[in-house]
Amino acid sequence: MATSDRAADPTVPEPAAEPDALATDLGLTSQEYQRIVATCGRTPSTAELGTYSVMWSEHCSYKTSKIHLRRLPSRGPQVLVGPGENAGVVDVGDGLAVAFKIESHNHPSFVEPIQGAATGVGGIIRDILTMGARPIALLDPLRFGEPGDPVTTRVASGVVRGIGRYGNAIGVPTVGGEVDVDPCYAGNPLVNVLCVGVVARDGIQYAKAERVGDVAVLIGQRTGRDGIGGASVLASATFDDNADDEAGQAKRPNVQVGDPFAGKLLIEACLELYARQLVSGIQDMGAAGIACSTAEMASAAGLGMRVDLDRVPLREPSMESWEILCSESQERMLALVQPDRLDDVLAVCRRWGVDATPIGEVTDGDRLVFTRGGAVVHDAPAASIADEGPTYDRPREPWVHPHAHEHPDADEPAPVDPIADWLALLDHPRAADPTPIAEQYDSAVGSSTIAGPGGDAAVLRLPGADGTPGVTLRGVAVATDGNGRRCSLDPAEGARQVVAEAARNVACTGARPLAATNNLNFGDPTRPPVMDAFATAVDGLGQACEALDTPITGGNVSFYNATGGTDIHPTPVVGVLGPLADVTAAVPAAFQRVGDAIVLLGASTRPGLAGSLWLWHVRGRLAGRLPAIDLAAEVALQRLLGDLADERLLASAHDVADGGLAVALAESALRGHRGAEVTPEPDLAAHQWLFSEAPTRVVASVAPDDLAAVEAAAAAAGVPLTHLGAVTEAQQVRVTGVGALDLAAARQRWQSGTARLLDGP
Amino acid sequence: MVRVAIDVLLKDEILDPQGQAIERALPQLGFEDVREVRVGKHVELTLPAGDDLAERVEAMADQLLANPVIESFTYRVLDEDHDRAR
Amino acid sequence: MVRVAIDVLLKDEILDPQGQAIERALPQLGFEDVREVRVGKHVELTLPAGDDLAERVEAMADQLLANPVIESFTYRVLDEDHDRAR
Amino acid sequence: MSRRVGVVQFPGSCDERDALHALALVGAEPELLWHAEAELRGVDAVVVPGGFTYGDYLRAGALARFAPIMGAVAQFAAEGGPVLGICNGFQVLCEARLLPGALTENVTLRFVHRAVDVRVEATNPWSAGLVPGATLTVPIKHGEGRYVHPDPQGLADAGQVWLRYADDNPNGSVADIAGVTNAAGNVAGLMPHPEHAVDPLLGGTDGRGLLAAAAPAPAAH
Ligand SMILES: Nc1ncnc2c1ncn2[C@@H]1O[C@H](COP(=O)(O)OP(=O)(O)O)[C@@H](O)[C@H]1O
Ligand SMILES: [Mg+2]
Repeated sequence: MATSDRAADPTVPEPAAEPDALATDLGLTSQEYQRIVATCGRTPSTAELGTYSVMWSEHCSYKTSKIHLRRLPSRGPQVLVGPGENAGVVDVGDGLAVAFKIESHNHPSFVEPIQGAATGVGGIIRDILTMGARPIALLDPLRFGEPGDPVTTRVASGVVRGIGRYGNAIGVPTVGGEVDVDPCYAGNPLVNVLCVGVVARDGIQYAKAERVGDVAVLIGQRTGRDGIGGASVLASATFDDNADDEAGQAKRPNVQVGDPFAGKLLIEACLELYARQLVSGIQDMGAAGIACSTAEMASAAGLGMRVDLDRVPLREPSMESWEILCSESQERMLALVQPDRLDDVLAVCRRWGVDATPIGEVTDGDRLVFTRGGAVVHDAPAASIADEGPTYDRPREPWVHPHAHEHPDADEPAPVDPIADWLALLDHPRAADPTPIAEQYDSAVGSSTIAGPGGDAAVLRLPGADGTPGVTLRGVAVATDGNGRRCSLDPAEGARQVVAEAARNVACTGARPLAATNNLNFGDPTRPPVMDAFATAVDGLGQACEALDTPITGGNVSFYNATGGTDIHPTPVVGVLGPLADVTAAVPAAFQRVGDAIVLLGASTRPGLAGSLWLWHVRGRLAGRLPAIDLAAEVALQRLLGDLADERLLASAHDVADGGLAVALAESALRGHRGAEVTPEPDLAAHQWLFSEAPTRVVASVAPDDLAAVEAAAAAAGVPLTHLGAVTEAQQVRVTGVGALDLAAARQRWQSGTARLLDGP
Repeated sequence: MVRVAIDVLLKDEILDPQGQAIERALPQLGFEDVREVRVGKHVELTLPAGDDLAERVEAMADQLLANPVIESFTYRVLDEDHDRAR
Repeated sequence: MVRVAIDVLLKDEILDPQGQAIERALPQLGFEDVREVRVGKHVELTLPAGDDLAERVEAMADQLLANPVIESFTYRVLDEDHDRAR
Repeated sequence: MSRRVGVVQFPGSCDERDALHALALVGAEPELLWHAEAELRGVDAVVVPGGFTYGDYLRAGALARFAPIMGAVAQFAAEGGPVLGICNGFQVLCEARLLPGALTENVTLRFVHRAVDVRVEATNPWSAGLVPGATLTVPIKHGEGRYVHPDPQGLADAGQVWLRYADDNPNGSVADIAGVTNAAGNVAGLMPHPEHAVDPLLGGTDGRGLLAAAAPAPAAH
């Protein structure tokens, strides 16, 4: 019998029993399965089916998004490493480079908020570490359901606790982020985390094999059964030995428990390995663990790899080969090491108390071979697994928001009491003081945080590549932004505005936006409108990044964000980073001195209630056509902000976004403990002036002596400047002809919004 | 009223970082050969006796004290005099 | 080898905010009349049997698992079959 | 003459670079000491920095106190050498019984990071330049900072209460205690982070006053 002969041959993997059924259970389509059979030239083994299914899953292969992501601009002289590696790296001058990337951990954070969010933090930190960089900051854009719902309270408080627990203990400060709430996220929160790292320009590491004979060393935690199937959502329910016994089947959790202590030791051990130039290639192990890291590093080099699974340290010895290959156990890295450096590598790891085990080697040819108990259990071309997976151009049908063609600017009645609306906006978590969240994070460790949570962008003074603080005045500003409601009304325009806003936040500090990363949170891509929203949002992102010269250096795609058949708002979240030559020139968002002039830089205020926070939160309406952003005007404004900051002409600068001028003025006043006296533009309804979210505007305060210089610079740059009023001693923001916002009352509302989200009503 | 102790542990297949760290540290402290250290929560509480005691305790553990996705629990009724003598 | 469970609680006179939080949350979930909730740590470990087992466990608890300034502990040898069945 | 100050690095220490940086700013010659070594290389003072030694598993500081270097720290302390434990370092020193009392979970059950005001209650080498009553603004960041002691009044009478939270007690510490010393006064521990308050760019310089034992000795006349 041919089959049993083959099974007896230890050099050929034993075919899986009932391979078609297993393939289906694993979420492979029949065409995908046929391709695997053709590639292998025989019936695949269980381990091979496991590897292919996880590596060809949406999460690992980007099979649905790939053809669209290619349209994103990703090049520029500033980009040292673009998409394709674990994180983008940009040149920030002085021989220093910065690695940064954003990633999501949405689904696990609903099931187990604390651990789900914690492991998300660990995962993105290791992507940065893989690039050779020391992780120096985290930002956490979050989306939850509306405050008050007990499920949201549990999820929101748990997620924040989890991010703090991991980020604080691993010693990486959490310096910024953002929060929004919307019913669409109640059953599917978004937990995106951006990490920034610093690396010497010539110290960047690559996830690529270099030469045949290099030893593959598994560094970090032992491999356990956790997270198996976590990568391929479809697999989790049935990917089990006793799949036929569905009812009695012990469903394995897709949630892992992170160990920030092990993560911290891994950081220090890896950085020492890099500093001593002991590794020739390194890859973190995220989704699809050993299978993914070996396949990617071999494929990137056009080489093969042979790994003995018997040498992998296991938490549970009974693990099957496919389980070892696909396990997502946290805090592990795979390093490739020249044989003569192996002892040094093992010694460094031992010193840090990190397990390190040689498990295989780089081989000639292109095969990814895994053995167990002396027999080959997996033998397939590495490239077929890592880089030649299927890609899909899924059907699209226009994404049309049912209220996108309405005209709230025309038909929404003006408020009777705009001050009451103003107060109401301040306790929406989008506008509220984030202190109850930020206070749970260590934003100070590393002694580099010039501006932490609360400003427009976080400002970091760069440490040396070895982590020593205070060695240069050079810094970077980083901000994240997303706006699901606006993107739902118009995915392309919304995405353009999200990029512009993130970059404007960076520019407000005086930094020059340099590059971007993005996390594309969308619903079920097999629904044609979702696919269309995705594709058009990608185009919008690309256009704005092109115009602003902030290439996208990396990112992440998260699909299937839906609850009970209802998709979340299309929610691209963008992170923008920009260097500052001198952090002592960084501009704060808060008003500084009584008597300073308050000006609006950028477009004068136009009607813009479509998709605004006022329309949504006060009037309960999501509707309207977004005013189109003028990207050329945006570029001019952002350049001007950098120039004015260089000349130290701005006392404060704060971006006008959610909640319009009303929220921007209130925030600068509340943070600065100063009042303001301002006069609206005459030909605009008061509530439009207050709450319009027309883009490309910044509220700045300027010392009276500097005003003429600012006016001249704005005129020369072709950026409109509107005089609004002045910073005052009185604890109120008085708007001529409208009334006054009392800052004590405002502060109370402003400080309660986030607490309500975490603590419940 | 009865006093009940509920012990919550991470499920066996889930990494227990605390247990692992303690296990690794013990030899340094002179305790050799200690294995499989797991650390969880110990909850003691007093509640009304009744036929449905088991049901109530299990519901409480399931809904509040443990997260069934990653944790499992056991419980026992304490012999007041003995077990509370600390 | 024997498996031992060590339960560590804050001493009675020390405020236990976790216990209080649980006590406050229980009525909202429909569990009335639950009192004196205390939350501590539950440690399980396997170590060699021997006449000096009690001594070794107590030393470990005293020196490491509990901080005698604020905590007290109890321990028991687990009946493997029964107690590990989770 | 500048003083050599050792900063102990344990597995899971996080604020050791911050401590080195701050100590250099106040004029010391700081160097790292490795937890697995059994000696202090002749330093003039020791700082046990903040962080999460051994992940803070079991209890903050519980596992670190067994590290080989702690024997040397204990001996140095017994000989009167100045030792400062910051946050996690304070927890380690309490667990090691070099300081009285214990630190346990905040009453809020949450990690808290914010600037607080602390009042100096007694003098010791680490705040030599400050008089009792002085108030400083210094950040705290911890989840287990609730100081517990059976006799806080006795401790105060013995002059061992070093710092108290001036108005906002962020963690439920008994008698608002934020920092204590041993009976001799040479070993001190505090939950606030003086090393995060030494640079005007990073939120003030009040922390410098709590690092006095690291500052250069006044020149002999
Ligand atoms: N939205 C996106 N925009 C640009 N690049 C992306 C995007 N999503 C993913 N990428 C890139 O695709 C590559 C693979 O991503 P991923 O599998 O998430 O990496 P990792 O496993 O290291 O987290 C990375 O280089 C990532 O930056
Ligand atoms: Mg990666």
